[in-house]
Amino acid sequence: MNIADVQIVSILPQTLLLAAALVVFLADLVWKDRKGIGLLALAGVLATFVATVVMLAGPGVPTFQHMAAADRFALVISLVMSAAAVLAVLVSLDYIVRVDLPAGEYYGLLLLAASGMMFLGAATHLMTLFLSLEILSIALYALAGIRTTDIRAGEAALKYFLLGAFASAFLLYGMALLYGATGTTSLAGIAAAVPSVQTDPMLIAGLALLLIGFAFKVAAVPFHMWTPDVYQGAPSSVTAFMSVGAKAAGFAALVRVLVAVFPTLYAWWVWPVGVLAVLTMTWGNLAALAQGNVKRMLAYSSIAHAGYILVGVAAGEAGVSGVLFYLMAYALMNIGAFAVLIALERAEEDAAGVELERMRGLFHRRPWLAAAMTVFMFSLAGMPPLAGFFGKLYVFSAAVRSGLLVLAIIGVINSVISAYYYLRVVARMALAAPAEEAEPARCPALTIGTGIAAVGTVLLGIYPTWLLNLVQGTLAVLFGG
Amino acid sequence: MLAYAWLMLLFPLLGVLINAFFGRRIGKRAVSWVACSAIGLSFLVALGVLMGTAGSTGVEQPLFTWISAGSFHVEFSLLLDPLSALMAAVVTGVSFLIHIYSIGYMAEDPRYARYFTYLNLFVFAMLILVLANNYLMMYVGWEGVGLCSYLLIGFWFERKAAADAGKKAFIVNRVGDMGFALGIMLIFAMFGTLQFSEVFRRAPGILGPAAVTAITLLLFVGATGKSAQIPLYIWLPDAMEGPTPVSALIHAATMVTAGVYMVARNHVLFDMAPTTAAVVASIGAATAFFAATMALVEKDLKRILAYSTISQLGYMFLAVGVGAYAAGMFHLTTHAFFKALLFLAAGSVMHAMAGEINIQKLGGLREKLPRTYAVFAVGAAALAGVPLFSGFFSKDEILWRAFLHSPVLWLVGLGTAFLTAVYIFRALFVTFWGETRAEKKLWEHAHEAPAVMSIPMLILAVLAVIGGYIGLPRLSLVEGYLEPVLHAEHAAEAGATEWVLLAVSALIALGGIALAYYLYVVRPAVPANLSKQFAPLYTLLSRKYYVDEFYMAVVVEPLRQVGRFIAELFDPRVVDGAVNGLARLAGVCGEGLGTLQNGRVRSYALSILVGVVIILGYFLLR
Amino acid sequence: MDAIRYLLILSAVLFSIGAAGVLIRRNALVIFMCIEIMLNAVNLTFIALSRQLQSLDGQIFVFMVMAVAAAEVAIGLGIIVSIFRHKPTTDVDDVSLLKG
Amino acid sequence: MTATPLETVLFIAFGAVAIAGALSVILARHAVYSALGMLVNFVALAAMYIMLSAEFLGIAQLIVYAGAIVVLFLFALMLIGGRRPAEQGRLTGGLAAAGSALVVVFLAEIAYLVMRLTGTAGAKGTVTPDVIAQLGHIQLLGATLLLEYILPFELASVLLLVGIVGAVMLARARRQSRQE
Repeated sequence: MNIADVQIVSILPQTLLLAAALVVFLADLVWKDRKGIGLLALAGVLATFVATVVMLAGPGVPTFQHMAAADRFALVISLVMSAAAVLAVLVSLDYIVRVDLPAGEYYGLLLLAASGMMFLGAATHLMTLFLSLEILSIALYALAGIRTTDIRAGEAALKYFLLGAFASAFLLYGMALLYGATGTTSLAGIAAAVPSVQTDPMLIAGLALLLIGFAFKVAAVPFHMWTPDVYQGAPSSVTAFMSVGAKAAGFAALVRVLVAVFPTLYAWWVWPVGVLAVLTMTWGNLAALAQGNVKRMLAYSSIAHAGYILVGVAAGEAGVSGVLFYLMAYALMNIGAFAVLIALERAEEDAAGVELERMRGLFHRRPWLAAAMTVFMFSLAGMPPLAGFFGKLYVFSAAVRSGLLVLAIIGVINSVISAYYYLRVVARMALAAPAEEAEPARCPALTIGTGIAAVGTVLLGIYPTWLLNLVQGTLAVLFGG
Repeated sequence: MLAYAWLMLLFPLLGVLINAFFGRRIGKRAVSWVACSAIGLSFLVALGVLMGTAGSTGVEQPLFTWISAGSFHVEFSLLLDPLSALMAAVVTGVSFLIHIYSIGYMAEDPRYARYFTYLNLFVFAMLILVLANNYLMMYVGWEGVGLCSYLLIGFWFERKAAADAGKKAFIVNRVGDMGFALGIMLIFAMFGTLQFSEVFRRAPGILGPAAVTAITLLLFVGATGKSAQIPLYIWLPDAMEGPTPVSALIHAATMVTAGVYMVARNHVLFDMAPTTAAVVASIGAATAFFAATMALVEKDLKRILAYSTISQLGYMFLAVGVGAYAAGMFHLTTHAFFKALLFLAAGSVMHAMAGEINIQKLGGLREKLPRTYAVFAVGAAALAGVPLFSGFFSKDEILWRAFLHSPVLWLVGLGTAFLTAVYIFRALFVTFWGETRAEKKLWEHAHEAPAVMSIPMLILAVLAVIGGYIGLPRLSLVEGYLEPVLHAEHAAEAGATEWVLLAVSALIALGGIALAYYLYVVRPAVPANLSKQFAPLYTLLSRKYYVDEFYMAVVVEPLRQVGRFIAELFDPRVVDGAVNGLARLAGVCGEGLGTLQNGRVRSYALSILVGVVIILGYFLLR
Repeated sequence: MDAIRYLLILSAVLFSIGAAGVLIRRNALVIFMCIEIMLNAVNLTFIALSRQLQSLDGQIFVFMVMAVAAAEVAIGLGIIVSIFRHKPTTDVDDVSLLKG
Repeated sequence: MTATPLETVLFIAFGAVAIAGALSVILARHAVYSALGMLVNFVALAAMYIMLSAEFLGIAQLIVYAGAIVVLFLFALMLIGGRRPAEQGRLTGGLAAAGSALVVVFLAEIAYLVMRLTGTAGAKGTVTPDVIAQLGHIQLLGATLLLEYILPFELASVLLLVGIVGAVMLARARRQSRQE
């Protein structure tokens, strides 16, 4: 193992993001135009998106020693991340001017967080895994608190930070135990050693703590308690990005560790993951029912969606493609929903999110915006033929195929419950508008972002084949084999 | 003609797109032309297909590959066989007439274009459901009609009742869809494909008795949601909040029959599962009877028809439950004619009386609305099963097959037939006969509907009369037509018994009408006295057996409470209280509990630690 | 008891003390110190295991953890200072506007 | 891993000091004492690292943790905590009790794990203390870090960048740009 094993192309998307972040930081020093800096960031994420697509089409699996690999799994995660980042930058362009956020730091940290997420998806070594997780976490802690004029943003950042650091201590402990049990920190090495040590308590405990660490990142019950507060307190564009990005990154790591490294211990981890899935979707949905604030409702709904995805994780190898598909679908529909909230949000009063009552009459004032929101809500509720429906279909039918019928049943029941609160938003939009209501923001970038998300949500539903082909059999090449 | 079957889907889709994007610009006239001609053309294609598929066991016509990824392969293709062709023809035909009717009925509505967009979208979704060659496509259509139903029931969403009814329909339907979705997933897990032909071909080899019972039961749960059977029928009466043509189209003639169609489509599986078939037949019979009793005391004309729809759907499930799929489809067809007719006539009454729909505030309308009265009477006769009207033949076919299967089911069916005759003629007599009880101003303004509304009614009236002859017991056009698909076993020629039963049901129908005549025309005071004498029963019926209240108390409220509880659980006081309670219980810490303040971040960390300890413990002790 | 078990138990004890501190202290700074104690406990595990396994991986990991700790401290103190500007408190119980 | 009696005594002594330091972090009345307890803990650990033939990390521990991080904490304490010396109610009731109980269970779980350990099963590497002594710890670590672990090394630098930018952004007093 030496420097010659480095195929630098393997970390091309991440490097592009890092470079873009540096450009943004430098530009911020000399240039006070916040939109211009946003456009720079947009160029960066678009370049990353293109690079990812090109690499997906390319042959072979470039690796960076045994630290990271640009296998299909990693590239699909990169695709989700760069799509999420493109949308997040689009919805931010106008928003950060409106709520007065510092552009350089905002976009720079966003890009750095995105690169951390992509590294996490590509990591094939515990050390890369840990460091990229910390990059994305620390960047998100800072982004959550970026609205320093609002104490609630500070509170969100503090809660996220303290609990995140607490959870990552457990994760790190798990890594230490895995190292102790197998004598190596590379995932391939651990995977090779697992059959010979099988039920060594140190290995088992390491696996358990790793599961816990990632469960925190994806906001699984009972490690989810930070989620609603942080999502509500952070600026909406940040929430949009982190609800999608951090979740996808967490799931990427979880799937890679559980499914690729510990397949022989499937019987051990399937039930904890299954129970987490049940708790997570049920808790998230029930709590979302009671919310009067749409942003907070979406926070609980994101917990519920983590539960659905966990059903796919519990399905093991059969569920991997479903999980990836779901993550892409979720990225589109959730950022889309937040984009609509951003359009509605007024700078001062709505720092903690838009109340349900504010949705009133949107169909009359901005029919297209309301139509897009309807698409997102129906997709989140799992209506065919939208992206969310297929996501659920794939993860649940994977669970059925793996003999986890109970999980699928509970999942489907949950998605029925969820229809109730998503529908409430749609119904509210159809009511007559109160007269004194302020006009929702109009901004080309925001419109484009919402439009892309809506069209994507519909397209993934009526023609899912291309993405399905992409996510099929990603596991076969997990270690560049 | 079969090669052009895809046009059937294309026309409504074009209608949707044109009206959605340009509807507000091109004016009402153009909107109606677009919408109606889309469905009309679609109907013509459907007729061609109906003729083209006669005698064929079905052709699959692939349009494009929808999903193809690894082993998961779903074609978007049309399954054209007698069953789907008949259904498509009924759907497009009835829809076409209702589209025409809507031109008049919705003429004043400000959201005219949107209405027709939804209507076309509905037909499109319904055709996808009907023409699907695989479960996934069927499910998409299935949810699609549910969505359109939501949009159309809540069309006048300014009215809270309408918005609520839309929501209720959607959620209740989703409960049923949940069963359907799980059934589909099970099928996919066992077969690896979702294509009907493959599944049916391999079913006998793959499915054991338990598996086939599970799958069919799940599919039937889906059917109970869409087709408003016990226990999921509660959405349909409320769905009458939508515009009346919508009630006619969706909640009588087409969408609600999707469940029956789905069971018939899956008859191979249902034939393999006698337990499920028995459940289907019993639920069908029970629903038929139960809904008819509620219709007896209802005062809202449209709701009477809604209960009647539920009841008639019960008949259809009774039919498919006893294996008489062709009879079920036959009744589905005749019911589509006469129920659409009854709804349109009710709409015509509303149109004349400024929206008044309470039959106790109507009366005597036969002199003001003679045409409406006539067509309503035809529809009522068909529904009641008066001999020589269409409903007579189809209902009798079902009763006859039920009798062969189980006399108990037959008795329930017969009782329902009697109640049906009573309640529908009660509606007829109270609305159209006697002295008017309407407000004077309304009465004076009452007028017949324009031609655009009455012509569709007349056509439907004709169909409601003659529709039955296509399925005469001896002629059996429907059964023969569907034979290649459904392989209907020909019931033994029973001769005398069959004729006796025919006579019995005819007498029952006429007896019911006579009773209604006695109660509501000859001695109108009797019903009021009866309802006083049997007050508890009357209340029970008029409150619809308190089922809505039951669901509210047992399902909806607890869920909401749990949600609220979870949200509040981490309110500092509650956490503190709970934790303190635990601590006191454990006797760990006995002092200073009262003065403590709660730290939220720390209670979150506590929750993390709980998870850590449990998961780590599980892994170590396993 | 051989040395590795002793060291593993020692680090587990330190880790647990840190975790307990997170739960019982209300001062955000002290909670944060407790998290640092937890990280250090893991570091000790890594170095003990590294010695036992005769591999350098564990030590490199510790090196990385130090970098992570440094970055975390920077951000964490930044957040605490930024909240302090609105509300002169370091008590985490005083910071609970978001709930429900 | 065998240890001489002297080493054993030293291990136990440093271990005791580390535990004492950690305990004083969570029990000290004043946050400044907590910080000092943390310092004690860090120094004891540094000593143990050196005894475990990780000299470089021992030194780094002293510089990074005992030096920079503790100082940062003290600095922050002086900046914001100075006015409120005592934290009211250190051990706060039910939550603390429940938390401590859970922590004890967690510790028991790990202890159970360690007791059931049959000796780490992973293949032993070649980096024995003798090798380290021969080649020098810093050289060995440096070479590994920059050849084998170049990617994590770079990631660590990105991480520090994130930390710097984030901290500066959060801690600087923001002018309201609206008022400019």
